[in-house]
Amino acid sequence: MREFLTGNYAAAYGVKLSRVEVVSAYPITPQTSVIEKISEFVEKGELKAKLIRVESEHSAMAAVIGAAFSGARAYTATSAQGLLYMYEMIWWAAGSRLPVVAGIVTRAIAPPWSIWTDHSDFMTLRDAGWAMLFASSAQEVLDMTIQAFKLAKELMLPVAVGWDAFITSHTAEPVEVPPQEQVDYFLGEKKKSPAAVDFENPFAHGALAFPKDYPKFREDIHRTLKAAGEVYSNIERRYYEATGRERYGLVEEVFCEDADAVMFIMGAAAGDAIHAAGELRRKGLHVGVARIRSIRPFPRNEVEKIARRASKVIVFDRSYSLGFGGVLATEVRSVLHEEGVDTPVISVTGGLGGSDLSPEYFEKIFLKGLGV
Amino acid sequence: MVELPVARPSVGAAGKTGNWRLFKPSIDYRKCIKCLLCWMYCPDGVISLSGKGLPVIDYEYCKGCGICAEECPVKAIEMVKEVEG
Amino acid sequence: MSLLEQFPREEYLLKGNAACAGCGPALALRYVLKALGPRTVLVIPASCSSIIAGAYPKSAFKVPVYHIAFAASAATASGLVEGLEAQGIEANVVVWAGDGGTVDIGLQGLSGAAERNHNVTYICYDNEAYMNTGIQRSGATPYGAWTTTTPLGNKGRKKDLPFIMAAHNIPYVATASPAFPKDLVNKVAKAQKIRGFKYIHILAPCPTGWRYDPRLTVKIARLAVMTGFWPLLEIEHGRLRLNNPSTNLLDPARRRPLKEYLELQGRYRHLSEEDLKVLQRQIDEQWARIKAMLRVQEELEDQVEQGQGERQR
Amino acid sequence: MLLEFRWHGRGGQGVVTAALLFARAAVNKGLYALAIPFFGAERRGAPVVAFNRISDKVIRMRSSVKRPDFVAVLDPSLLGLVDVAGGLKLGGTLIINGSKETAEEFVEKVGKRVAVVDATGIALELGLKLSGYALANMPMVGAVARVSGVVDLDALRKAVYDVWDGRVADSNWAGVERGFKEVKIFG
Repeated sequence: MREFLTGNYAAAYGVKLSRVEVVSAYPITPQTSVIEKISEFVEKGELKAKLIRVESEHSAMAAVIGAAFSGARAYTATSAQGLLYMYEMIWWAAGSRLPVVAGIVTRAIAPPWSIWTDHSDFMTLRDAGWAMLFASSAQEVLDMTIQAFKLAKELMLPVAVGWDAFITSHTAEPVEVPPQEQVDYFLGEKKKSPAAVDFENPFAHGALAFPKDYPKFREDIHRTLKAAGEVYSNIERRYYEATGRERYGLVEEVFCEDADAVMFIMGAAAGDAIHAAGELRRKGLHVGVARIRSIRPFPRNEVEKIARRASKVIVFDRSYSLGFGGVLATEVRSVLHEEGVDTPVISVTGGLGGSDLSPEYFEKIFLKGLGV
Repeated sequence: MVELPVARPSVGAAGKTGNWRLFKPSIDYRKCIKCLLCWMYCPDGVISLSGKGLPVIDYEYCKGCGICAEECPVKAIEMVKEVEG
Repeated sequence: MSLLEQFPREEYLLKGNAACAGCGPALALRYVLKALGPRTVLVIPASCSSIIAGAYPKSAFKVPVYHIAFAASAATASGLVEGLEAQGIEANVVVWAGDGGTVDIGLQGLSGAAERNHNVTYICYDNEAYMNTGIQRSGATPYGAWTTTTPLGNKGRKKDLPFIMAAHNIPYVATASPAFPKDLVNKVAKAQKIRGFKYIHILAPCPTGWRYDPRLTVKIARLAVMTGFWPLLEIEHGRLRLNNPSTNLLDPARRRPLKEYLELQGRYRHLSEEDLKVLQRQIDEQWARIKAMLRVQEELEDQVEQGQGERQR
Repeated sequence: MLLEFRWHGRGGQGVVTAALLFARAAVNKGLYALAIPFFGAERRGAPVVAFNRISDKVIRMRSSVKRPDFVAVLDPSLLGLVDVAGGLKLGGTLIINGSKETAEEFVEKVGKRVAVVDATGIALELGLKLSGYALANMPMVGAVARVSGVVDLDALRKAVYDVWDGRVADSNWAGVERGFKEVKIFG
């Protein structure tokens, strides 16, 4: 069914269709309308979930962890300060191998206060053992949220689905909402999680591990996430088979095949970059956009392949590793170095704190990158 | 297979804790009135009951805290020094 | 009733665990688990009990346990109980947390969970300092007590968490002591039957941190009650009641001299006469407050009764 | 085809609702539409904007609209405060909640095509009010639809009844319909 939804409402529809059993959250702009819509679904009886209106984000993630330990399908959403406040629990969820899903409506980190988008908050998840997907439209928020529950279960790891504050979260657009039966078919029968509480064969989850035992748990998460690209691709394929929705892969490539300069970019601004690339192509310039949809697993193969074909790589970051540089650029460079690809990489950081990124802006970057 | 950080219930999760002991509780069964207070107050649950209802101490795990001796109403339990070797 | 009838033989805290010899919290937990039985899941934040549990791959608990970060136990239990309910699984969800994890870092989450009234029993085992990290002062450390961060004696006053929890209007609040196992087990069993958020606070002596011979754990726990330092009480649906033997201690003359309790513990060794008076005054105030509360409660109940009588006429 | 719209109003006047409703109507016509609110920390009364992009193809551009084809002004008091004509395309139209005089004055000043509708008057007549504000947004949606020619009355009607029901839907629909019918173009 075609609905007209904001990104946040699309997330709520994704949660509803995934038959989530426990939702726990604390309000923060711009995440709030995700939870408001879910509350509406729950109160109207359209979603049979327990909604825990906690007193902090730390508790929101803790409650979701508890719910996942009970074996229930659990969801939360947050932004910026909220994500930072739940950070301790973020690691706990991954270390416990609990398949929770969190929506991250990206927002700049204070101070100074900002409620607008950038990706600094989302990027703090990189080292924490989470799978990290990023959407660029309301449609994708819905699709990815549903896919995330499957991915979480298959990896036995938490999954974050990110999307930009306001630009995606509050922008409304036509969204294809798949019928419940299709989503049910896609997600399949709920099986008992091996990490869930067991009264017949009790175990203690997360007990002290001495140095001889600790590393194997971390190594297993590392291994699992590194190999997760194929898992996600399979999930996307199965989602396509179930619903007929589009497939993009870990990187969506637009005009990349014959591009001299390719821009790697993540999030809603990719739309403006694609528009800019289209305009430049009309003027005879060969530029392309590679929209990164997954940070963990990092699309190593795709990045390598795309960069090898191009003569110039531009990496656009909406966040910094402060004192070092663009986060995505660092990862792209690292992959290219490891794979022996010597295409020059230009790092550009912009759009911080919601500063507007127009097609004109991206045209300039492309031209600079091409040396025109 | 997921490497889950889960630990299974086991006696001796911290090893044979009997070797922590400096003093060892010794029950004088002639004095014992089977009140079971020693069993009740043992923090380690190392006292079990024999078929005759007498308290029996599991020295493999008794840490020798002496609560049983302290709480025994008829002073039937004595703490004796562990002999070396 | 014989002891064996009251205390099931089954041990759920397994021997050979990593508790110190004479551990008050371990003793209390042994009772708690006997009262609750196997269909119980413990949520344990950072605390001595994370260590008592032993190390991977072995666990000293014969029930399921979720080890969680310091501040997160109440919220984790909230999610756990709601998740179980959502799936139609019945079990006792119990938080087993130390005083630091309860009165300090966990208080925000605890308050939230209590206000939401999840069907959880939260038990604080209070050994009056951060014992696991090596005896640092907590909000539950009493006045005058030595800790490694109050080398000259604590100047603060023990935070009165049972009454703070009672102010949340949860269905059940109780205090308990491992020296009175029957009372403790009864309270846990009662809490188990009440739906909603239950809070039980157990004063659990720690030989390592309180500086005493481990054989004295029960004796000291008993003296804490008999001197009036630690009143045994319960607040059921808002109604306060003292439990034996504290029932008799409203009369100061029936209380044992505080000194008997303090002099057994190295952490009070340096206490001056002046300090002793301060501590005694705090205890007297505590009892005066309990007395006043009981009186007001009775008056209110009379008024309500009369009011109902009048309406009936 | 890509048409871009900018809506001006004050916090609480339903600018975002107008953009949402208009986009829904466009979707009902089989078009692709985005309703983009520019969210600030705005409070009631502060000047606010929202945008629409409407096309026959999927639109991926999500930045704020800088070169609108149409600008709607929900509150005439903003005319002197905000550069409502800023970036308006050559041949673009301003649709203003106001009188014939306002329009004539404005045509002279900005040299653009201007349309007016007495949206506040219509709203008050129909009792369209929320928390003390006359909701000029409904007649304005009708007016913008008519002037832009993007959506017809059927598409608008469906949009209104998809979002609201009962009496609220009826009176909102009456507002939209009257705005559609009463808007006049000058210059």
